[in-house]
Amino acid sequence: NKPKTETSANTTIEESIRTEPLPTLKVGMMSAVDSAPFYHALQEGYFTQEGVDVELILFTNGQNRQTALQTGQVDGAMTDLVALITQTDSDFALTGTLSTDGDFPLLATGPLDGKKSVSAGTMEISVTNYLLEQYLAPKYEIEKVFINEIPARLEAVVSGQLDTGIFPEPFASIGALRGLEKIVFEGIPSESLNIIAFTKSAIAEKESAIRSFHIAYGRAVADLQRNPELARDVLMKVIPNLPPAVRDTMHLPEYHAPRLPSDGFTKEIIAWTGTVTGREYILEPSAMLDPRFVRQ
Amino acid sequence: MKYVRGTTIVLVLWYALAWVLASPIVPFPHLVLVHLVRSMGEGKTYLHLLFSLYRIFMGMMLALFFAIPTGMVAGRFKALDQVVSPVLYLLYPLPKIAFLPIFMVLFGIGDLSKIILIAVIIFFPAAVTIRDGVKEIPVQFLELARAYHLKPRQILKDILWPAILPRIFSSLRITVGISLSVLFISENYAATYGLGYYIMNSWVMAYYIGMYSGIVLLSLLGLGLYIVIDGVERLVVPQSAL
Amino acid sequence: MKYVRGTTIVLVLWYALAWVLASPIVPFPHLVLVHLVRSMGEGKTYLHLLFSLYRIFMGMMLALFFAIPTGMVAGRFKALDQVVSPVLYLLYPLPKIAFLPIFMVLFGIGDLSKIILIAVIIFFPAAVTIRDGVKEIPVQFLELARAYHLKPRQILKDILWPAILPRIFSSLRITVGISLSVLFISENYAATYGLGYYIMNSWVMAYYIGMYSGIVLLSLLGLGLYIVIDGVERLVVPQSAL
Amino acid sequence: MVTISDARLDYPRHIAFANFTLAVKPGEMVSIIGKSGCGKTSLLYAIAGLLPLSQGTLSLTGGTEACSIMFQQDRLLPWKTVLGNVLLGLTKDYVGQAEMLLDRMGLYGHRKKYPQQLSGGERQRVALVRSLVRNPRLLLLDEPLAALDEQNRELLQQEIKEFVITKGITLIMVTHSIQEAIFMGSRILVMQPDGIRFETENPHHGAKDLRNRTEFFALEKVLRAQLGGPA
Amino acid sequence: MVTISDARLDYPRHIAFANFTLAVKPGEMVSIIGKSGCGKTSLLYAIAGLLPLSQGTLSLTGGTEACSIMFQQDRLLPWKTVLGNVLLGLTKDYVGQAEMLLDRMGLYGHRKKYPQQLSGGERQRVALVRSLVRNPRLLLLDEPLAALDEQNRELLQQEIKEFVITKGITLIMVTHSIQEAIFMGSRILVMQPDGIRFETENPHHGAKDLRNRTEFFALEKVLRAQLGGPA
Ligand SMILES: Nc1ncnc2c1ncn2[C@@H]1O[C@H](COP(=O)(O)OP(=O)(O)OP(=O)(O)O)[C@@H](O)[C@H]1O
Ligand SMILES: Nc1ncnc2c1ncn2[C@@H]1O[C@H](COP(=O)(O)OP(=O)(O)OP(=O)(O)O)[C@@H](O)[C@H]1O
Ligand SMILES: [Mg+2]
Ligand SMILES: [Mg+2]
Repeated sequence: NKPKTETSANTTIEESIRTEPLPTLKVGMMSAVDSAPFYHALQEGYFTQEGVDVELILFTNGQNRQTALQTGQVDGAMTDLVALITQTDSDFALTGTLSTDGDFPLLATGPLDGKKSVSAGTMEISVTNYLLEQYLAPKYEIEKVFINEIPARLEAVVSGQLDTGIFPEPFASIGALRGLEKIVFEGIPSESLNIIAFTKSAIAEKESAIRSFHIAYGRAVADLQRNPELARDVLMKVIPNLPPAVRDTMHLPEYHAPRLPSDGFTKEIIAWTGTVTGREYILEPSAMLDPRFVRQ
Repeated sequence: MKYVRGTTIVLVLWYALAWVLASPIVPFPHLVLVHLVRSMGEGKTYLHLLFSLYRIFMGMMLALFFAIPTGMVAGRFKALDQVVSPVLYLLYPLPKIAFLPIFMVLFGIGDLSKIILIAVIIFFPAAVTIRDGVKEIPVQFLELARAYHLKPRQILKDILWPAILPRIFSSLRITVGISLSVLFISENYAATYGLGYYIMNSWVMAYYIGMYSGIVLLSLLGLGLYIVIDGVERLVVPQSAL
Repeated sequence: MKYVRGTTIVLVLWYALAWVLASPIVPFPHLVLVHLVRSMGEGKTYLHLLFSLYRIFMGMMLALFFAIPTGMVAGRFKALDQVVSPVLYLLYPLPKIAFLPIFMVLFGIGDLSKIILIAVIIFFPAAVTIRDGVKEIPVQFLELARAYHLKPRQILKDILWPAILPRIFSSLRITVGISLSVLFISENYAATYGLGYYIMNSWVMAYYIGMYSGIVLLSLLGLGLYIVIDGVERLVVPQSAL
Repeated sequence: MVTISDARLDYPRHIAFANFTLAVKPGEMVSIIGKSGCGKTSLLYAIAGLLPLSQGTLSLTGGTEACSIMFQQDRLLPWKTVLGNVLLGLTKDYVGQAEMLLDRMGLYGHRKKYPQQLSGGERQRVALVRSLVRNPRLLLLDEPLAALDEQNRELLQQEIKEFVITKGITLIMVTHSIQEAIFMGSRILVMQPDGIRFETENPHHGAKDLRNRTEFFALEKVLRAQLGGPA
Repeated sequence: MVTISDARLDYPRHIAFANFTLAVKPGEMVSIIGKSGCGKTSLLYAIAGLLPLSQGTLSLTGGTEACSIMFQQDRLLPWKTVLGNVLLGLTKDYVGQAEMLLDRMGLYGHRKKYPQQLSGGERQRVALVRSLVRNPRLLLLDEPLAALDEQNRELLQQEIKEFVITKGITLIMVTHSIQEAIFMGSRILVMQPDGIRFETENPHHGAKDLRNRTEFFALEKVLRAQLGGPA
């Protein structure tokens, strides 16, 4: 661990002299609260200071992001454990290196209390499906309806075709503006389901760049922990078309210093994924997680 | 016989692509076929097929039910065309997927909204094709109809309809292709059966072998529909063979 | 003039829908127009328009460049049709979106892959329309060509091409509509400009006013293209007016 | 039956005919001859109500409904059989008459064929039957027998004449054959783009032996002279 | 030039003609008459190589390349002007001859029109010019003047005859006019579905005053008798 001041001083001096450009890293982002530290780091110049030229590509569609990752169009991307598991099983060598912090409230037309069975919109092969069970299974019988497109899922709830649905922040807050009730379940999930994954080739060829990437992330998280308003500001800035009213109503997660899910939790998700897809995953967490970058 | 040849060509291209890319995103055909043959043992596969077939068939019927009269009226009556065509031109380019929420609100999340979505997507190309076809009917035949004082019903039955029948088959062929290739949009919500659902779901899992076997089924379903359409055309357009 | 009437009808329908649904998913037209007019002050709006126009234009040219010869060959030579048509029938129904991975690997995530995606989507309907058109060319004219010993080049130039020109315009109209309405697929990844990007981006954020103003622009872009196509057709098919 | 006065018909940049005045009494049979391009077809179109006059007036007893036109080109519908073409727009009641007429024109054996399977002369006869079978009060024929051999031609002239007279049909017929014009017409017009050049009654029209009469040849000579040099 | 022996041509369920044997020497002008539907058009198609014989042999000096056919229906391309239609498949070198021929047929003023703007007879003349302008060694004409008035008809017979003789073209011409057959043909055939019914040389073919000779009328009578009763 080099002292930060030294690193930044070095880069600024060197930049003016050397002609050799910084190593580059292309990372896919989603319009989710998870992305705040990354954009904050970019905005503050932390990436270049740490010696990596990062390009953040914002995807509006999870499937396209996943495809870009599979085809090596990006070095890494914000994804989730369920996707990581299915991909790894399908011979797409991906490695999770960093848990990110997201938030997935429910939206409902009214309180769910008193209902026996609840119809809920979610996506089938997705962490939202897992979360839905975690949130509701103890108290209700869940009737799942799979609607992949988030705006479509929202309308299904608004129009009363569904009792509730699960939505990532900041989208949940947009839905709340439509008069829906936002239900937040503190403490669920026990560990983060979202994760940054890099392709195997990126890990092999750009190890030091990825290391710098994580260090910069850590610095950004520290900033956000000190002042959560920074996260709101940067999200409002980088996510197109966010209604201003959402700025103060969105439910921010607690941003954590670089970390990875525990083996136990990962195994639980592997088992759960198997029940949803109907396939058996003989995977060890170590096959898809690489803790080298988050070790202090 | 000719379909065997066509299939062979497609297989060869597929092998070549798989070999060049050497990536799991294009699995080798034999792997997919093995998976496909195995899945044919499961009842689920047939349900996927049947659900998709049902939605496509209903969607196409619904679309043609409106597209044929619309196209005919616009092609035949200049005054009405002045109203109909601009409306078609304005609405055709709309991205139908963006209207998913509206379809859901209006028609629920069941089969009805899926069918209507398919119908709306193919209505426009069908209506435009038929309108253009009616406009190309030789003026001689329309004069003949006037000269022999045919009633509107007779003009429709004896002149317009037979004259555009080949166009209607042409637009059927176009719309079959479109509606199969957009199945994934309509079967992307609140579906548990359907080839579109199966393909997208496999894709989400990065389960490319499954995805490709769904695609092969879709392709064969399309081929089957095309063979039916071509056959029916030969039957009902008798003079075409002369 | 007729476009004003068409636009009015669309606006009336839109108002009615907005009023019936009373939901933000269908905002009232005037709200959208206000937003649109305001956004016309920004350079970005024109960039969205220009990028989409560029991609569509290139995609259509590319598609027609292959679809016209394919359709002509299939329509004219029975032996070749036996090979080409089954291949078309098998490939047409494929959900092109599922091939995004292949396009990305082969052509990256830049403009090239977007253009090729559009081209592939519209290649099939264009090729089928043109093939069907060539098949409908009256046998008299083909006999005439044989009787007067026209060389293949002359048959193409003097018989086939002018005979299917109206069909080519018809297929242009179909493909303009399709390619505009699928812009959202190709501009859904790694894009920062383009109406498809703008619409989808607004959609995923449930920003309906923005989405609709994008859609209005798309619709007007389509209308503009249609007016151009219809105008060019009147110019290059001189006998159509007689 | 038909009254046309001072009629003119313009195409863009071309005057089809002008200065045309004619009154046809019910039951009359008018033959029109004239050079190629002098406006004969256009005149029939105008009478049938298919083209509007640019000037002048035209009136028809019974309106255009009462009239039936046989076009110069056969205009058979390729998707209908011979019988189907003949019965275009008619009810099943006409099948008997249609088959009788087809038989008289030597086409009975062809009645189930499609037009593409017929010879030129056969197609023309089908088109002729199609215009006759609907028993119009006014029949307009545009060179109805041009594609026929001379024997068939004379036979069919006889058939048409009988049919028209028996049914009391008024006939206006364009032909290029002077002999045909004389045989068929109770009145004969020589038309020019700028009006009627020559007009004559044909008093021997009803005579059985018309073709062998000296009057026939005399009239032929007159008409030939009136037709003048080639266009 | 053309040798046909024991030829037969079948359509599905129909024999167009059978038993047809004919040898045409270079420079000959053969007129063919026959009843409607007796297979004349089919014969020309076979000679032009557009339909295969079902039986028998057919050979052409110079192959089908050397021959040019004028169809019974005009088959003008609607997307080409008159001049464009005439020059179909030809280079610019032919413009002069095309315009000369159009002029001789009274069509010069129409050369920039589209076919849809022409009268029936005008269309037919355009089709005729189109078949002449390419100076074929063998010219096949299928009722080329059927839509023309008698004056124009005689004039054009003369024009074609001159053109054909000057250029040394071999001509096979189908017509329904017996007089036309005599005037145009150095040999005249009466055709039947089952072969040639009657065949005669026309020794006076070259005579200037042919139309007024007694041989002309004698031959006409013979041919009329040979044509027999209507089909
Ligand atoms: N495609 C076809 N299928 C079946 N029969 C046909 C076909 N074409 C022509 N025929 C028949 O073959 C016979 C000869 O036709 P063809 O056109 O050669 O006659 P033609 O001598 O030229 O007659 P016309 O003087 O009326 O033009 C006719 O009886 C016709 O009905
Ligand atoms: N649509 C049109 N536009 C311009 N001119 C036309 C059009 N139709 C016909 N004409 C011209 O009008 C004139 C009369 O045409 P019409 O068809 O009435 O002649 P016609 O007497 O029937 O000749 P034919 O005996 O050759 O059939 C011709 O010179 C023709 O060129
Ligand atoms: Mg005429
Ligand atoms: Mg013939």
